Amino acid sequence: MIDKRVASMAEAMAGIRDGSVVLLGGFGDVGQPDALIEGLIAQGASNLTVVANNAGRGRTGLARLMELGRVRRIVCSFPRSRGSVVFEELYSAGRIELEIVPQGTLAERIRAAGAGVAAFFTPTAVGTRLAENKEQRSFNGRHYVLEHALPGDVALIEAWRADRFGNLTYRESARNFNPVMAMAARLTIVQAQHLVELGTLDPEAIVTPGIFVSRVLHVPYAQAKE
Amino acid sequence: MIDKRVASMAEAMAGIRDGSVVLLGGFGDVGQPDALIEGLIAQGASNLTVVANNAGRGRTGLARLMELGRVRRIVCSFPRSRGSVVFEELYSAGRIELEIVPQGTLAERIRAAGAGVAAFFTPTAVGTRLAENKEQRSFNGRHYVLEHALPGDVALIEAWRADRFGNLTYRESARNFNPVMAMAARLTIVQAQHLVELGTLDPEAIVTPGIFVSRVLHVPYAQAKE
Amino acid sequence: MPDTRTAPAGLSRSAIACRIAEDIPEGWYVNLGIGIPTLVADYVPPEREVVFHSENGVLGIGPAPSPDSVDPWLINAGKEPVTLRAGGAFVHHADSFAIIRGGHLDLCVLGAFEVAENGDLANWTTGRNDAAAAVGGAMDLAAGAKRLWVAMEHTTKEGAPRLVSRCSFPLTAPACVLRVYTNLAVIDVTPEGFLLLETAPGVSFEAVQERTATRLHRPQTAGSR
Amino acid sequence: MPDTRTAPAGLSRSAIACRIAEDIPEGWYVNLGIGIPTLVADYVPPEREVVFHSENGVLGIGPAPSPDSVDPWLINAGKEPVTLRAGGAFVHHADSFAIIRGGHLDLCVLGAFEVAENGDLANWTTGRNDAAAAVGGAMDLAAGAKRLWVAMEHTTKEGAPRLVSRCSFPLTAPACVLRVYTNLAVIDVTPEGFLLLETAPGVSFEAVQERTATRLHRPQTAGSR
Repeated sequence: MIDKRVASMAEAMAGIRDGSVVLLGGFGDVGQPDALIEGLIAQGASNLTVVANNAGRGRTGLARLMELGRVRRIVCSFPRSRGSVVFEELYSAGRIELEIVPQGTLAERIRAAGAGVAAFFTPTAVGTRLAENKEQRSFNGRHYVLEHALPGDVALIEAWRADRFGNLTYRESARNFNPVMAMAARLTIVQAQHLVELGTLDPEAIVTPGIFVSRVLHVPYAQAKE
Repeated sequence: MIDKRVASMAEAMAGIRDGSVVLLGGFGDVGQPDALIEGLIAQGASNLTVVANNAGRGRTGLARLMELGRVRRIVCSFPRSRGSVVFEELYSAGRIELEIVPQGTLAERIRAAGAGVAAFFTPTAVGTRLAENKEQRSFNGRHYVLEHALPGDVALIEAWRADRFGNLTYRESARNFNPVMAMAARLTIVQAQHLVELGTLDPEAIVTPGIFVSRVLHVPYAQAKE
Repeated sequence: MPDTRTAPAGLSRSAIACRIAEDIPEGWYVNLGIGIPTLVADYVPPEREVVFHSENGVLGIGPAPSPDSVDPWLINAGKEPVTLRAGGAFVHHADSFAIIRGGHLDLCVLGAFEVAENGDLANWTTGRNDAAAAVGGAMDLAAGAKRLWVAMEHTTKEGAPRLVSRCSFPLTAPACVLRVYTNLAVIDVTPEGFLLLETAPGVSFEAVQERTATRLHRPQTAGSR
Repeated sequence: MPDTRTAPAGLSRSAIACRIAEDIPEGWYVNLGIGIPTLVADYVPPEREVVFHSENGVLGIGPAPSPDSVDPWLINAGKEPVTLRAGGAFVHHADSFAIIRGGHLDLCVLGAFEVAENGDLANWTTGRNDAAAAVGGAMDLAAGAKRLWVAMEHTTKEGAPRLVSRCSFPLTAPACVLRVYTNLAVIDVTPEGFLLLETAPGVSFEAVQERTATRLHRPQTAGSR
């Protein structure tokens, strides 16, 4: 029987190594795998590269992981937002590396990794400092910049419903980066609000098929947002 | 009121010009916009480039359009299948141009057009004659070939349910090329089995949002497959 | 000679948003940036169907919910709670930016620090050396939307013009802005430079010109007077 | 000296498929090509959960339907009617080939005209000058799956070997085949060339070698005998 459900956080986090590239779903707090981030904090892996839209806020979750010195490098589109105090401190002190990527380029680079595309030409950032020192080329009279696939060793994903195959649906705008990140990592770990029987998810409405998913941990809402 | 529904085939086909690149959904007969192809035959546009997975079969539909001499060029992955008699005749006689594209590269080139990506590096076809004379490059020790976006002037799409915004769902394996082609054309024309009230399609399960759709024609099943 | 020390008030932020809303026809798919642009949606009458898109994968955003009916799973790109209209749909981030980059949005309205007379936009960072500036989706929107309009105050709080011959801040995208709505005027970006289309009530051409760091053109009809 | 004019029968097409099915463990995601590979699914016992993928966007393909319960909207890549198992899902063509190209399939089983000892695969056209040959998804599968196995008759109907030192037909992909299952043998592609793992009942190593156009290696343990 295919059964990707795991019974404990320890089992969910098993095997995440120092130096991993970790893709973190979510846009702000919505669709962010809060429980799995806590699990990663407890698990202990360090020297991580984190790929996420934002650089955390407050002193919990991703911010806490950074504050503990476990994140060597962050790749994101919007590091400096209200409450990103830990990032600001670390960055000012030169204790964290940062790669700024336009949000759409970030999403497309992650998708490219999941889709086996090594690199692609995008018009975003042409003529700006984010395209400096990057290869550029014209197609049909328009300028494009070459961007590379961004794969992860691990993806931490928040889903709404999951079955034992790892088929997933999301809730509203919590979908965001989660489906593309789920495609792009060697080890995709999901926290799901609801576990459902195999066959109850509509095959027309599954957003992430289980082929992209390694492990599913049941994390009901109240626990995730406590 | 946004209302993309059209009342007649003539209205659905209005403005398709000679020389257009026409993206045709479907994989074999499934998900193929049969009624719209008949409409295109009646509409009269010629000197067309058709992008489709297959090159038609029998003497109806796409095969008929080709037999009438209206297709100058076809871009597909699988031209020579059981019953592709018209294509075989025209191709042998040198009366139709052919570009063979691996099926996944075809889908990705169409998606790239819809997504504003000008070109991308794929491992498919490296070391084969379909990559001859194409730019190649290594990334992380693996070889890739550069493939270009393939946009359409017109896309003809078959959907299962549609609302007046042009939001679409598909039925089972009839989904195939339809959602990616819907993204990639300036004029996207849909034949839908069912028209439904706005708000009845689940926003979590809409596969093609209406932003990609120009016109919707109601073509109930019996009529489409007659 | 007009008194340039006293700035004309012109339109309020809400009034700028309202003015922009007037120019958005039914049927457009529109992305609204943070700040004045977000206010635009409130001034499109509900019977005029416009579909609002948000970078985080929402099509068909409706008005803000009442405080007691907030759905924490449904936010816009500014991370504020929103609602979904009938006909709305959710997509993931790669599809959401395929919509943006693929040229499917009829319009994007963004705020700006500066707009240059060739349409260059600077709206993401004021410091050339600020390597940690947050870009978000601004560059994708500026490069991808069919039309880009800017909504901003005509000058900084200190009175420095934001409409300039050449941007002093790092660019978001070159030659992308088509039109600028400010508290003082509506101005098109044309091959000849800035073209003043209208001024706010009680604001003269000269008052706008004085607060603009490059030449404003007048429409041909005005020029023949 | 064995009689090379009388070909050993070896396994039937179904028996080849059955032999392959033995080697597919529970939990794999598998794409099956047209021909012998399609038959493989029938020999995976239903209690061993394997998820079959088809290029046209179906994950979780089940057995063929009875003639009176055919769903015309549900076909596989060979355009035959199929069913969907519990846990199945539909995706569009770009996502389906993202699964393939992105290395998410544990296994793809394809037919072939020829396999070379370096793993080169030729399975889409027999004519170098046939510009209208139909490639379908073969090149994507050969380049993308984690493992590629080939299922084919050991020789052509005329008795010509299909396991060769170098393919004479146009390639589908270079150096992609890991293992070949034929009516006569199971053979791995290794850095040293073809390694014979087992022969069909009643078929000798020599009989397989004679019908192979390049050298077959034996496992180390066999070689020490």
